[in-house]
Amino acid sequence: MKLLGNLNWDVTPFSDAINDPSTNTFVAAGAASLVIIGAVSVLILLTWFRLWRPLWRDWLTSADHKRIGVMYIVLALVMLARGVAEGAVMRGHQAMALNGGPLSADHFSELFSTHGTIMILFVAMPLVTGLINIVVPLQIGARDMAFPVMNQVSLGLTAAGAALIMVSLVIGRFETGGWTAYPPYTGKVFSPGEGPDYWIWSVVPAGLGSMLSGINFAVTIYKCRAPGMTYMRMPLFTWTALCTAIMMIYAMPPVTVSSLMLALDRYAGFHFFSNDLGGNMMNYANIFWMFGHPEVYILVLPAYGVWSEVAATFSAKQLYGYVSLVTATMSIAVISFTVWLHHFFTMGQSASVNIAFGIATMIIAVPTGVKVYDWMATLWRGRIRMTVPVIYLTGFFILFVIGGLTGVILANPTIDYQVHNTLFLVAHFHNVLIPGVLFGMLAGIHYWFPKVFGFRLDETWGARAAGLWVVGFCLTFLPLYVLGLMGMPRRSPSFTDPAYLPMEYLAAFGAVVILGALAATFTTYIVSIRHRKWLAVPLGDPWDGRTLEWATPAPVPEWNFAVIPEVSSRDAFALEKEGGTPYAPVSRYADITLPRRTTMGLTVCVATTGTGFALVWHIWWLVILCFTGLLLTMIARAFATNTEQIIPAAEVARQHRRWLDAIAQNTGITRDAECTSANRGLAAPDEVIR
Amino acid sequence: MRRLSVLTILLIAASPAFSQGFLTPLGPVAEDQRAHLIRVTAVTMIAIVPVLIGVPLILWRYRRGRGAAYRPGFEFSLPLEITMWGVPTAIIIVLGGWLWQSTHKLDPYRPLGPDPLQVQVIGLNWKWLFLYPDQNVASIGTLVIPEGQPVQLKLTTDTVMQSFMVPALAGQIYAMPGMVTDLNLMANAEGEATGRNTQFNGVGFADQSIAVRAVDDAGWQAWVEGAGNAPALDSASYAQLGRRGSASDAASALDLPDSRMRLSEPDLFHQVVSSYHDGQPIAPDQQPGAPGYQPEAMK
Amino acid sequence: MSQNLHPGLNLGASHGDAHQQSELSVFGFWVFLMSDLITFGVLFATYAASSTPIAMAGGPGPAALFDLTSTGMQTAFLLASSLTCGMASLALKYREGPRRIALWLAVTALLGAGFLALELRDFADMIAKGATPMRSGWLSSLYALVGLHGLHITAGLVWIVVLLLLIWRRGVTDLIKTRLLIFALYWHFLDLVWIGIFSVVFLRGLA
Amino acid sequence: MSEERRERRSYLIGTLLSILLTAIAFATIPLDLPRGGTMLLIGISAVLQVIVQLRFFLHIDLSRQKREDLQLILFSLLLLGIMAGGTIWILTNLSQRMM
Ligand code: HEA
Ligand code: HEA
Ligand code: CUA
Ligand SMILES: [Cu+2]
Repeated sequence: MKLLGNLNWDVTPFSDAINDPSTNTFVAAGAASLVIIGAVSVLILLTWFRLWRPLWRDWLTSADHKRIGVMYIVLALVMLARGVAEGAVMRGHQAMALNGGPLSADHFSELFSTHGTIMILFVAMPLVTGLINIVVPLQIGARDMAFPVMNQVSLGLTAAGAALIMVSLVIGRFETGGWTAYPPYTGKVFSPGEGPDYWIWSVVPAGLGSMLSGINFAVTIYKCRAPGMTYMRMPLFTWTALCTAIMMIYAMPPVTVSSLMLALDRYAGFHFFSNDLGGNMMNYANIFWMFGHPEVYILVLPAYGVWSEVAATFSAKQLYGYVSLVTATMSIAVISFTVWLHHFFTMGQSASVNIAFGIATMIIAVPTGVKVYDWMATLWRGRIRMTVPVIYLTGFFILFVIGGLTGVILANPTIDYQVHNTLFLVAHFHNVLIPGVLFGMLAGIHYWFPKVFGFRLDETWGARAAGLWVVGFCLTFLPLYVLGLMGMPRRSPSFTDPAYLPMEYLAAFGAVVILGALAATFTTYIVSIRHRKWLAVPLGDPWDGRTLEWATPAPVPEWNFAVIPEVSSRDAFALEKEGGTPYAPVSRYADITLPRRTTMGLTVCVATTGTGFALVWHIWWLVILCFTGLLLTMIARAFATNTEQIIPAAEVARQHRRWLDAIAQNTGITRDAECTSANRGLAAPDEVIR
Repeated sequence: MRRLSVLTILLIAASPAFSQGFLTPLGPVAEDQRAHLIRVTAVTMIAIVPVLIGVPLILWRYRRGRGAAYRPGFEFSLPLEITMWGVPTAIIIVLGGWLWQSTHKLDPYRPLGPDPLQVQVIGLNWKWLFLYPDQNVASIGTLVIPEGQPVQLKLTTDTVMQSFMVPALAGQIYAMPGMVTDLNLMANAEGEATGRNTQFNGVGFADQSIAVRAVDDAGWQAWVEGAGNAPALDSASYAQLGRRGSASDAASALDLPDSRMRLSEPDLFHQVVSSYHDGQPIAPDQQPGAPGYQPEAMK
Repeated sequence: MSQNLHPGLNLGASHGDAHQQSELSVFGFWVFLMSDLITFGVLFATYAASSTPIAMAGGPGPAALFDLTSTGMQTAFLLASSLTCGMASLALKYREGPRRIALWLAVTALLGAGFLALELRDFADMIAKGATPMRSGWLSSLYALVGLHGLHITAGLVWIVVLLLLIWRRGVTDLIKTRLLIFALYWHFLDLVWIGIFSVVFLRGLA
Repeated sequence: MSEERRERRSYLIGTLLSILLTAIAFATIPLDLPRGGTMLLIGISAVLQVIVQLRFFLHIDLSRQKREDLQLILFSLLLLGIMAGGTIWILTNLSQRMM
């Protein structure tokens, strides 16, 4: 028996680069070195700045929903850096790919496969999950998630999947059949290597983690709302989070099942999707998209929620059409389970089947349109401040409707027969994913950042970044529509038609602009951290917010609310500020029970990564070891006692009173000074209409 | 309607660049598909253009400090609600109707006329093999069809899933091992076009294109007859085709003067399809297109 | 709110917080079961779509493999275990003291183990007839569906052991009451899935 | 005490009904009815037994306290129906057109 399974030195890109030096192998070796250098320098920096203890105490073992949310977003950022770099490399390669190109076809296919998998499951998904984690308990007046420890475990599972993808850069190769990983191509016969196994064991834990997150969010929103917070008083972001959670609960099982079926085919010789002995590869596409389609709405719904909050806050108005927005959100969530076949209109089923799913797909345009119009009506007759989130909102409006339009075009089987599997489709989904999901998340992060960290983000750099994103996006992806209509297939490592070149050059140039945008985004964070004193908003309400989360100090204490608020209307905080008694003193404080720190999530993360890695390389003893460890951890948790800590009432009172005092001593600012250092997070009433 | 014609003009102006796409169609199916694209785009504009125009206007007019009307409590208006839900619904009803009608009309399984020319298509890694059972002709990587006559393709693969598309003639359809899908198409005029596999299937994916020629009657007869003394496609040469490589790789391996072969086993297509249904497992070295393929005939 | 919020739950009068937490857990577990239901649903649909001669690929079919007597006995075991599991809930609700609860739980576990043993014997018989999961697409989906249910039962057995250990170490605390209640949901749910399996797989296969 | 007896009775009733419905379902096989009829009987008794177990074992009923659980179950069944039904529809349609 081989102790290390299929592992040996030859599986690293370094040995490739030594044995066969070329641009192709150097790019791979360079990427692997970057991962190693990155990991090592993080370790060194942590040691240098003596951050191990705080990292361990305050973050890795914390069960606080805000910190878990932040960790999700940091994970997303790390993965994003890789995803964007891969996108840029792909565009660069394709611009030179007339009859060839610098990278090998194999390498290019690894790139789009990791890029797609990473962007969907390890960038967009953690961004969404992280933001929901941070915001929802605050918006509904809860102390934490319903299941704080499970929350940690979800993060651990997602991180395990991400870790495995990162490992695949250094040890061995990733899968080459795209983020959809269709068999039989990814089956053992056609892909005998470890690639598809890496894909499987990254996707399965991430899927499980998201399913658990969904349960957590849904139960939190169902059961942990503050008194008086009826469903129809919930902020819109919470509504979208609820619908997303429900979709996570029902849409994640299919991908877990289809990936595990693929694993059974590969590892145990089953015949679910094989060519021979009655396998049925069409069922893979079918099950995968039962997850895949709802997945994209899982991503976009919370972004819709961000737009609702941003539009209302920055136009200083009530949200227009609350009931319509809620109805539309729920309809999108439910209908999205009835459309999955539009991803394989061209598989050969009868016209009636295609028609049913095509029309169901188109129907989604109606509620989506209603939402777009509702946000416009919210801005109408408001007093709009052109802050960074509103710049993103503008980009969203203009670009997303184009992406939506091309979605509706794709929903027509007649046309889809022509543009399916072409760059037209690639342009469509980047056109909804980037202006829809990522702009939404960027806007949401800018909006809620001060709540979590106590200081605002720099507006100047923020605006520069936002501008570059919009321009870069247009340059990179609009040309792909043209290429798609010209018939250029997606996933092409090279092409022979010189007519593609102009558009390819344009797109490559756009990718450069996008890299600039990414740099500007990171600069925003660095500049803001440098100027954090100047940007500090400790009083907690920098934007004249309307919902409950703004009625807390910034950063928010671990227990969120000194006393759980009583809610009597929508936009509860805005109403208080208008006529009631915001920041009212509290007469009686009570002890607060919070979950204790725990290493549960971390243990699950390590054990799962180990199991996955061992499975990829067939190191059976390690599989058994890690998996047993995983099981024992869970069983041991059942015996754990003393899982809670108590914050004494006196401590709560002390902090709360100090905050109230600071507010009493501050006069606040009007919205004109919102982006200056005068903004300490207290909103003064606006001047009367001129 | 004006917008529609503007769009058409724009598209036609760009047509040299679109020479291989369905925007310069060579047959009725692609023509209909292009028309449908333009129709759908135009109608959708009713809902989209207001956003494109309205958003900048609103942002400008109601920016803070300009002192335009301010109604912070505006949160509902019945007429507005009815418009917001009504207009998109109406558009979708119209689009849905068209979708219904055009999807039935352009069902790829529907022959485009009586007695279509039969062509069998086998997808291999990384080439397409065309069999003309009635003419006893086989052709690798080149599809020749008579102009003005309906053609019915029957597709399968002898490797992974692929997707066959000739944009200028008709849309794509998947082809899968052990299964048969249909695609009907027709060329209106003589001409040339490119087709390909669009479903990623490995390192040779980009090479898997085909030359399509629609020829007149004389050209067709000549092409068919010319195959009479070409090398024969039998199980031995077919096994060679199953190896990984492009159409030209295969042609040179088999010493072909051009893409044509003589189809000596008219039943080849069905043999390929049923090889996946004989209840026997297919070992990796017997699976055409697999990296370890070692055809028995050549061992 | 009354004590009857969830039958079987008897947390006593003075446990506001515990009650709240237990309601969260129970509801959360319901939601998890619904997610699990989708998992089974996907496998059911796969199985149904694979019940064709093509997917059987010339291998053995239902008539050659299924043994109604065994299926019937498995059904009986599972149903009986549902009843005993219910008795454990009742003991939890109305009796102080752990003995009865532990007893009923142990009986449930034995019945579950009996079910599992029969199922494994059936699998062994099938494999002996050459009907391995590698023989055909249909058999793959059969083993996946039935096997996943069997795995759930196995997990349930481990769970019972953990519960018994907990009761032995700690007595019947509030926390353990909630966990027992959740376990009961799980066990009854598995019985529901089994109804689907014997109807869709075994009876339909022989009809 | 009487409440306990009532609940115990409910478990027993549930078990008896389940046995009955299982027996009906299993009896269809040796009875050798026409295939359609057999399937119908099996289907009906399965659905009934699911309802019986939900009612008597899982204590789901129409009362107010249980409404949330019931709604959850119904919604899940809706999605299950869409997914499983859709899958069967799609795959049978495909295999009819591909052979
Ligand atoms: C969320 C999803 C997402 C995102 C953001 C992107 C971003 C990019 N993608 Fe793509 N892409 C996919 C999802 C995504 N992609 C998928 C699913 C596929 C299909 C894979 C397959 O074929 O299987 C694909 C495939 C794909 C291809 C292959 C096309 C083909 O098949 O031929 C290419 C080629 O160039 C490409 C390019 C790019 C580029 C240049 C970027 C970027 O460079 C664009 C710029 C990046 C952003 C706009 C992100 C901005 C966000 C932030 C900066 C967040 C900051 C975070 C905080 C503040 C916390 N993508
Ligand atoms: C966040 C992600 C996201 C979102 C929101 C959408 C939104 C939509 N998508 Fe997209 N889609 C993807 C991500 C997304 N998609 C991805 C990742 C893929 C490909 C994956 C792969 O293959 O790798 C894909 C693929 C895809 C296909 C498959 C194509 C193919 O493979 O051939 C189709 C086909 O119907 C489709 C349709 C739609 C439609 C109709 C919408 C609608 O929801 C859009 C609705 C919005 C609008 C219409 C605009 C606003 C509305 C108005 C202003 C008012 C009214 C408008 C009308 C009445 C028309 N999408
Ligand atoms: Cu594909 Cu049948
Ligand atoms: Cu979709």
